[in-house]
Amino acid sequence: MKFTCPECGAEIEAEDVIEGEILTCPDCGVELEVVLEGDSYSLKPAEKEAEDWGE
Amino acid sequence: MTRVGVVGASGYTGGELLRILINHPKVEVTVATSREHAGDYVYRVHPHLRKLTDLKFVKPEIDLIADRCDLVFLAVPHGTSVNITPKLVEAGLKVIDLSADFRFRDASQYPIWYGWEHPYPDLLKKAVYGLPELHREEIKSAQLVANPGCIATSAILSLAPAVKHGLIDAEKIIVDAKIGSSGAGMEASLATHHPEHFTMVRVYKPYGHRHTGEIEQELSFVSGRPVKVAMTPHAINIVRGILTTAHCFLTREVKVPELWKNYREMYGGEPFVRIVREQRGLHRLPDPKNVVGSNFCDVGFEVDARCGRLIAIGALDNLVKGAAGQAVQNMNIMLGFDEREGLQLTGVRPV
Amino acid sequence: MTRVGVVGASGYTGGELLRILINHPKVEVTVATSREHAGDYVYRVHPHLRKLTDLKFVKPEIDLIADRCDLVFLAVPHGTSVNITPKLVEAGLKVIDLSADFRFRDASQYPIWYGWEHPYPDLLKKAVYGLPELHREEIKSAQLVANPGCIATSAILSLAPAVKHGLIDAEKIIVDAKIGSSGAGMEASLATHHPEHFTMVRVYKPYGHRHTGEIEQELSFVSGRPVKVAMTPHAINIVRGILTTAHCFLTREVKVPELWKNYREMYGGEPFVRIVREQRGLHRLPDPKNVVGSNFCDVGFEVDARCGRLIAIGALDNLVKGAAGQAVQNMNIMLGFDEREGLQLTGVRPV
Repeated sequence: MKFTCPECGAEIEAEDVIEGEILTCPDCGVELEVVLEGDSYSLKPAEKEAEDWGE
Repeated sequence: MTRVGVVGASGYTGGELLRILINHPKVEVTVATSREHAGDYVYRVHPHLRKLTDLKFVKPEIDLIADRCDLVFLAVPHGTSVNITPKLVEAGLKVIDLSADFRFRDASQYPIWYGWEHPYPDLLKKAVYGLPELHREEIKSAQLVANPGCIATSAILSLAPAVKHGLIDAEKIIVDAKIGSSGAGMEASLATHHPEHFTMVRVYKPYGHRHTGEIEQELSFVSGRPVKVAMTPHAINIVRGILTTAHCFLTREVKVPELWKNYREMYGGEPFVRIVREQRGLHRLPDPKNVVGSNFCDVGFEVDARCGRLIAIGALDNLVKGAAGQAVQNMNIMLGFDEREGLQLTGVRPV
Repeated sequence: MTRVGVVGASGYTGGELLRILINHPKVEVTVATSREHAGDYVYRVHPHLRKLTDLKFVKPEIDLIADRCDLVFLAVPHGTSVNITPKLVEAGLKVIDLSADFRFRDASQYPIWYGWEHPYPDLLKKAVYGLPELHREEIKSAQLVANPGCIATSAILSLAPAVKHGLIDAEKIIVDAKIGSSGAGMEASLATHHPEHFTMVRVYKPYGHRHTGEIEQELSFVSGRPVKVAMTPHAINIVRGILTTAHCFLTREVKVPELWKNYREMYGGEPFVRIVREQRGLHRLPDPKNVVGSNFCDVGFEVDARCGRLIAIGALDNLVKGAAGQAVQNMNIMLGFDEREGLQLTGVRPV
């Protein structure tokens, strides 16, 4: 299955995803939750933890 | 095997050329010149090359170079190359000049940025600016390639997509550059004296640095309209590495996905440019620490909507993508090799 | 292609293993484990590997590792490997353990140097100390190789020729070691906190450092008689690199040519040991700056006749010949490849 990252437009390939699964975008690293609408899957940004610059 | 030579092989750039070329499967280094070290093994000056090559330095003589080489890299100071390059070109060699002597398209730029009249304006017209991401086709058929400056490479690559799509005010581009000490070469001075340099954050040439002219030339080429750049370099406490932080003013509201599209369109297929803009962790934006020893230029961007500002960031290793690596990339293009040949250099981290 | 795995791939040593292995023509990295980063691309933790691999971390599960790998590197802390290694060996895998858990031949050493009883003394007997220059034949047929410590590697290699020929008092060997910060791994502490570490020259564990036991074990093996070593490490202001300065007392008058003969006899044919003792210039004796990023250990020596002292010096990159590079060298030997396969890493200088 092919998805497009809502944040940066990168192409994300993922076989047999399941609802609620978290995918990370290869280009921008945003965490995306697999959402099932009707019979088609789509991605929406998973809720972000607090601003973390690694400090 | 193509026979290649390095003129001025005893400096840091010369050493980096040797380091890359001795592992390049398609070329053989037949000549490495150094007036001062002629007759010595190269590893006497570049100890990391011991046991990897038994090449010796020779005196720089045009006939010897022309006789033993098909292609020559010039790693000599600005103002010296202009005396050698014409003879090598005349002798039919392909030349990649790492000095600034043939970088400008327009000879009138030399009095402005270098304070001298260019003695070979006609040869200058034949020279191609060696930034593959912008001039790949011209480089293929070029006999003389002028390798870009290190700061210029980082600034141009990080800004080109934004300039190309007219997203920023082309008259107000600020580039704040941070530079490692190896860019100044092997000649010692008080400024590079360890007790002085060690924890220094020193602004030098706050305006009018030579690379500014190149950045303007290439961004104007990308945008099709004149571009003005205000650049200030700082010497900081690293040896290899350049970080350029460009502060620009957006001409309209721009969202991050649009920037991704523009940057990916220009660099998605490029072997040596990586787009780095991450959501989490320590390594979100380009940082020279992540490219040291490799031929990558990492570019990244951020939108400061409150100030209508685009922040475009570039990071590279001034000796590799900023000099020797880019020169070998140009060589690969000129000789029809795969552009990544001999450049599969992973960054070495942490150092 | 041989399938290899890295257990504990998110640390500096794990990252260095990945950096070398992804460019190794004869192997394919099928598993890189990290409990904390499972599911993430490895370049999120090792940004220099972006665009060079799209490998992801997976959770460390024995069955998965055994199923997907023929050979496994363990880059986990001391005391953790001892729980994993036996199961992997049982599953029939070849294992290269970079921790200290299987380095000693004699189980009774563990209470002395590590303060715990070794739970698998029988497996310990089957393990081979992974220093190719001394144990190449045994490594060829080994299933479990214990990769040496970084300080130990430099001290052993720089002293072995002198010890082998009985030139020095085997009871009074002083090793004064200078160490880079990357040896301490990725875990932050006050000691590695930048404002503390930055210009530090800090003696730590002035005596009883764990690597001392290994140095004694191996030098006794070389000399055939028990050897006693007094080692003091210092944390200094570099990231990669180890310099060991051994001060020893000569048993008789020894001239430099004799030392050259002994060192060349032992290392002349070695691919990764270079003898460095020059008469002129800046680079006369080994210096970690000249090996960073490469798998070389440079060894050198000097005679202080007035004090009847031999000074034996070793320099290496603690992450390469001191860890990941040596581990890959051992892998090449175990799998019958050319020992230099994937290890033609030129040092990166200056950094």
